[in-house]
Amino acid sequence: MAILELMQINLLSPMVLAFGLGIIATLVHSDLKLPDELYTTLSIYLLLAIGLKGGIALAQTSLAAFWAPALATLLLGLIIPLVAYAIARRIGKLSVADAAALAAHYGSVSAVTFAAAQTFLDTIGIRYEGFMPALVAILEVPAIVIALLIAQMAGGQQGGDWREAVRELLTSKSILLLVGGMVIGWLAGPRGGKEVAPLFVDLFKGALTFFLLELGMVAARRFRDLPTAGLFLLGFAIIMPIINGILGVWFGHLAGLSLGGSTILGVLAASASYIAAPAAVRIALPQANPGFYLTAALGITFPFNLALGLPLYYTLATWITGGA
Amino acid sequence: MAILELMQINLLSPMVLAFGLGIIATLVHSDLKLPDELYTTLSIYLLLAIGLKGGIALAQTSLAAFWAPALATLLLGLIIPLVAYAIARRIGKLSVADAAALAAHYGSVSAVTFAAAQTFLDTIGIRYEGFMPALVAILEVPAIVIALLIAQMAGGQQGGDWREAVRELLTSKSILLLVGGMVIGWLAGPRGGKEVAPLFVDLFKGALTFFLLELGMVAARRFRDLPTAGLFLLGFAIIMPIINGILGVWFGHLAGLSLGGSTILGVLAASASYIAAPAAVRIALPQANPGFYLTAALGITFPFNLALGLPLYYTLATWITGGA
Amino acid sequence: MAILELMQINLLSPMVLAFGLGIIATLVHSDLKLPDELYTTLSIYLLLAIGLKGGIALAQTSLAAFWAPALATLLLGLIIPLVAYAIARRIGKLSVADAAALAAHYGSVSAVTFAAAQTFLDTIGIRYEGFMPALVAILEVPAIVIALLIAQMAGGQQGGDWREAVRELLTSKSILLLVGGMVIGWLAGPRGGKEVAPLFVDLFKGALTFFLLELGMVAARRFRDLPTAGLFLLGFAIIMPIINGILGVWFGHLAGLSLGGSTILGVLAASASYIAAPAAVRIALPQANPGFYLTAALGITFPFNLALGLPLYYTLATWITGGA
Amino acid sequence: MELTTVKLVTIIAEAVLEERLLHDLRQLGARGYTVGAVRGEGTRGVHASEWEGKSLRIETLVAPDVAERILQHLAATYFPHFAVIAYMADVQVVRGEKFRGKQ
Amino acid sequence: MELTTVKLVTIIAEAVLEERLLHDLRQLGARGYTVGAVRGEGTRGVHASEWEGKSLRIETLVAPDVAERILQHLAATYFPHFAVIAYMADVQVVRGEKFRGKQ
Amino acid sequence: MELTTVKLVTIIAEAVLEERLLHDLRQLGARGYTVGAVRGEGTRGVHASEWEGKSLRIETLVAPDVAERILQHLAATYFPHFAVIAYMADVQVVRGEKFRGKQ
Ligand SMILES: Nc1ncnc2c1ncn2[C@@H]1O[C@H](COP(=O)(O)O)[C@@H](O)[C@H]1O
Ligand SMILES: Nc1ncnc2c1ncn2[C@@H]1O[C@H](COP(=O)(O)O)[C@@H](O)[C@H]1O
Ligand SMILES: Nc1ncnc2c1ncn2[C@@H]1O[C@H](COP(=O)(O)O)[C@@H](O)[C@H]1O
Ligand code: NA
Ligand code: NA
Ligand code: NA
Repeated sequence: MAILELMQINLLSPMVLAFGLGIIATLVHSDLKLPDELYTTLSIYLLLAIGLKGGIALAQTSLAAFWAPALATLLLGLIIPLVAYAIARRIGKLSVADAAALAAHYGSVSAVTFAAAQTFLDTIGIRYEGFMPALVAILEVPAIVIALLIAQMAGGQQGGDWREAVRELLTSKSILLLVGGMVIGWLAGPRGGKEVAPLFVDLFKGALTFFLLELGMVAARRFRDLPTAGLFLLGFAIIMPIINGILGVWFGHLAGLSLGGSTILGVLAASASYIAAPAAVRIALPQANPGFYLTAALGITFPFNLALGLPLYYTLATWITGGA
Repeated sequence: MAILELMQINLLSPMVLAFGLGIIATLVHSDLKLPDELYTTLSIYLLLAIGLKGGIALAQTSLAAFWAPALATLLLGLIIPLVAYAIARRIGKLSVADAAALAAHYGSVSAVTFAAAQTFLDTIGIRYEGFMPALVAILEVPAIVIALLIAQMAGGQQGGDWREAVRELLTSKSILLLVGGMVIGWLAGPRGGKEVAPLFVDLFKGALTFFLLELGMVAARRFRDLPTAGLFLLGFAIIMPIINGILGVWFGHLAGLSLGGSTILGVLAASASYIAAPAAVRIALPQANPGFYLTAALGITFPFNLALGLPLYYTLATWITGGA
Repeated sequence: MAILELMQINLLSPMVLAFGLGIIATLVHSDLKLPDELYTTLSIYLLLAIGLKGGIALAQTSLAAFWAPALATLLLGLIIPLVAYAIARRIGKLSVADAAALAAHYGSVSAVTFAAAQTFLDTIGIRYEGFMPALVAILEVPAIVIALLIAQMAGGQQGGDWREAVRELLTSKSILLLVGGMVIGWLAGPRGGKEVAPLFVDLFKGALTFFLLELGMVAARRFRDLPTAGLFLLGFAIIMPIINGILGVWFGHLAGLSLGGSTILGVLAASASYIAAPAAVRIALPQANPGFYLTAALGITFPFNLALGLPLYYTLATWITGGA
Repeated sequence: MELTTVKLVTIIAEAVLEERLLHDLRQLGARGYTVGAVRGEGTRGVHASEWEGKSLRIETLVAPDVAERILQHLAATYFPHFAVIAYMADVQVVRGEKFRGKQ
Repeated sequence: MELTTVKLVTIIAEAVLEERLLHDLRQLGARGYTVGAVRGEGTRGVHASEWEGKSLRIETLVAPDVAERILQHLAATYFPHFAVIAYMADVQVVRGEKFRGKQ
Repeated sequence: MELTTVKLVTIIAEAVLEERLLHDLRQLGARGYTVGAVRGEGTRGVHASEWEGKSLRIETLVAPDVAERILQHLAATYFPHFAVIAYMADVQVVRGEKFRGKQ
């Protein structure tokens, strides 16, 4: 399929349209407001469902093919924050704390972008490896730790507590639910999985749509900070994901992933964390400006990846992998 | 089917029974209490689901047949508040503000009553036009604006801000979700719709049942104000919907709607708003007594329509349309 | 099947694994926290769904076979609190209030344990009578009343109000939803039931899994009180359910229940209430130590029954009923 | 603008007590109340509310004598066995009669 | 440590008023606010918020003159038709200028 | 009835700080606390809590010296980089020793 057709399929999917509706709701100052508890519930559900499905798939997969992609993912988690930090410091002239904060966000990963990528590939009928959720878990933490270490070494940390931040990272709800869900899925296997499939599989796309409605509203609230963010941040939040996406697809291909798997690793690399990273950065780098990293990750990169990135990284993957 | 049989089918549906259970829970002072956030979540879900289903249906329908019913609905939105206001002032001797408040509520529409009507027709196997949710959106706002204008002209508005109220109406969550859902459904079409159907279609009746449990509790809390409401309000809250229901069925028939479609337009006309109207009236007509309009709309008319109105308007529609 | 195989099936079910994940989340001090509103919503959903399914089953069952199991259940509700109280006073040397509080909890019943038992039997393909939810309702209240009466007579009640507690018990949300759901299911019958089945039947196991995640976290928070609870409580919380489980299976067999039905009555007898009983005891016996009865019921007995009790009582039932 | 000083009594209590506390407040002369949901920890160990939802934070504006009566009643009735604390402070309101009048 | 006394104004109001109240507070000189969700009962009967979610509990730390202006404005604008009450009290803060400075 | 005056310290803080603040309070001598969920706006711009759930409203009843120590500690540790405000006031309680005793 041509990229324009892919774009159209993606933009007209219920989940992207719901995200758009959320943006509109905020722009017209609607009184629509999803309860915080619904947001929390949906995010717990999505993480657990991603993990469960991955675990069930793992139970049916040979793990021989797993080590190379796992290593590739780990490497991405080390390289991306270094690149992102260097760009933010050199080109963006940001403070150590702000640059490290951006590095943490862009090195880590957004589980919802991952879910959207799965849904997109399902829609266009492209298969991918069952162990991809394990890669989400692998990519989530290292980049954040690297970024905090950079800040520590560069002296950008005052008042923060990076050990505490790392401890909280490893027990954070996204890791716990993702890894926990995978273990449950793996142990319960297809039979146990079938019992909970009506909730965790059948409803997944609908729940994602609902969640994106809320995320559209959250992202749009970030828009009002765009004017003060400056041109560098705008460029960074669009070009960085593209660079990372190419890196991810390429590493995935080298590690033997399929077309679908390479696309997803590209999406993972391109995505910016907005759950684990903000919490960790707030604790370890309190002097970094949240208006900065949240606006970039949630206000620019997330909508970009969701609307344009998915078909883009897939198209890149067809080129790089030769369509295999 | 005879009306008694229809009544029985309706009264023994899970949704009406759940409403009854909610009433009982309140009357026996049970500690059952649904979280506010669940109520909010369910109402967002129902509005979005109604819109989505309507939009998907629209995508498959010719719009040629749409303009006449749309016009008929708009006319209902102009006529009903005038009639309701006149009755409330002349016969009920209510103050300008209270009469205008009632006019706003009975001219507008209850989305849940609409959903119950769809479910009822589905159960007895009667088909209706796919664009009915669009009529819900068309009927929701005009009557409220008319009623506020009447109050403005009759000098019943003090301290209120009707311009503000109208602006908030147009961006209110019910309009946004209904219209937004329709646009999403229309753009995503049947293919996109199928992806989210397990959440937005399959669960609809169950969610409606859950919601009616809560609404039964809310309605029953209004019962304690019945003694102070007076005979006029009791009569108004039962006779006004019947008049409006006949008007709605008749207009629907004239506009070329099917038996099912005419029934639903009758139900829409008969129903009284309890989401959009109370919020707008509270802002624009603060001196109107909420104990009055909420008791009428939620404590009397809603239960009446749900339990007896649905089969009644359907039977009326078989007479008026000649069963076609 | 051998008991070890049954244990394995049970321990590897998604619901037991989710409970384990909840325990781990608390032990590693994860920031995972399910919203209170989700907990409330799920518990309302589960009670209503249990009732509904039971009611629909009742509508298709002859009630001739019902009176004997009902009577047996009522007898269990009278005997168990007396036994539990005597053990707690004589052997445990507990105060009147603490002993009566334990008697109330172990005489009453845990609806979630019941749901887990149903799910377990479904998984291993054992059928049970449709009216079992009615037995849950029958077993819930009497034991609590008996226990409060014992405390009243033994002078253990100071400042409490047992009449108030009993009134609140009879209108408590668990009774209301269970009995209300059964009446709805019975009146609506299989046709009405089919309409709401996607929510109340298909999603049941998934919702139970989600709920057990939360309950694992709650139970684990009770663990920190274990050291202060003492050896007696630990023994009581494991041996009492086994005694009660044997009694329940035996009574069920005598009353003519099937293998599955006897297993479930055993589970009901073995389970300890943690919704109705704590609320009633807190009001009627405020001087009883909640750290005591909550730790026993929720921190020890519930995990024990969920992980080991289900296959145990089933195995006992195969012996006692001769596998019929 | 004429300001009057009334007493603001704040009560933190476990949720099971809601109906009884509000009933007591009305009996003792309070003409209104506001309730919020909180959680907390004190010197007592576990309380029943810990796992069954939130605790209550009840505020009521009353005349000084009513405030004293409320504190006294709470101390006598609920402090021994329930997780309840209460405190009061002076606050200024515009229309004092709304809060101080007899019911 | 240097402590300054500022006024804490607390407003209980039905939820439909949120946007307008916060707008008014800013206009009258408040430089921040904190909002919680509550429910309650007073002398008025039903209010619209009763069935449509919670009421608001708004707190704002302001200079004494701003506090008086706020109470006066609320009494004039909202007390007649809306379920609104408000009260103020003295509190001590560490850095007074944050709350008292002009906007 | 014997009334004692103690200090009520109220802290509004972003949610990520919960564990640390409660730990600090206990260290500084508080023997209990009550936490509610709020949202708000101040002079600082965005804070992380804005999109990730609510902020905290922490109340603790303590002896005057403990109150001062708490305010001082918060001002030094959290005011520079975090969205935190705090204030204290006098309140009367029935049994003062519950709140004032050493831990
Ligand atoms: N010193 C305190 N400051 C604020 N709230 C307290 C304090 N002590 C107790 N509380 C509250 O009162 C409840 C019961 O306290 P206790 O009876 O001491 O366990 C706790 O859950 C807290 O919400
Ligand atoms: N005496 C009072 N103490 C505390 N809150 C009150 C009091 N009176 C009224 N309120 C609150 O203000 C709201 C409106 O009160 P009212 O206008 O009297 O109906 C109520 O819902 C309560 O939340
Ligand atoms: N003047 C004020 N009155 C009440 N709450 C305030 C005030 N200023 C700040 N806050 C609260 O403190 C939080 C942090 O404020 P700031 O650090 O000024 O952004 C806000 O989100 C508000 O909840
Ligand atoms: Na990334
Ligand atoms: Na109408
Ligand atoms: Na039992």
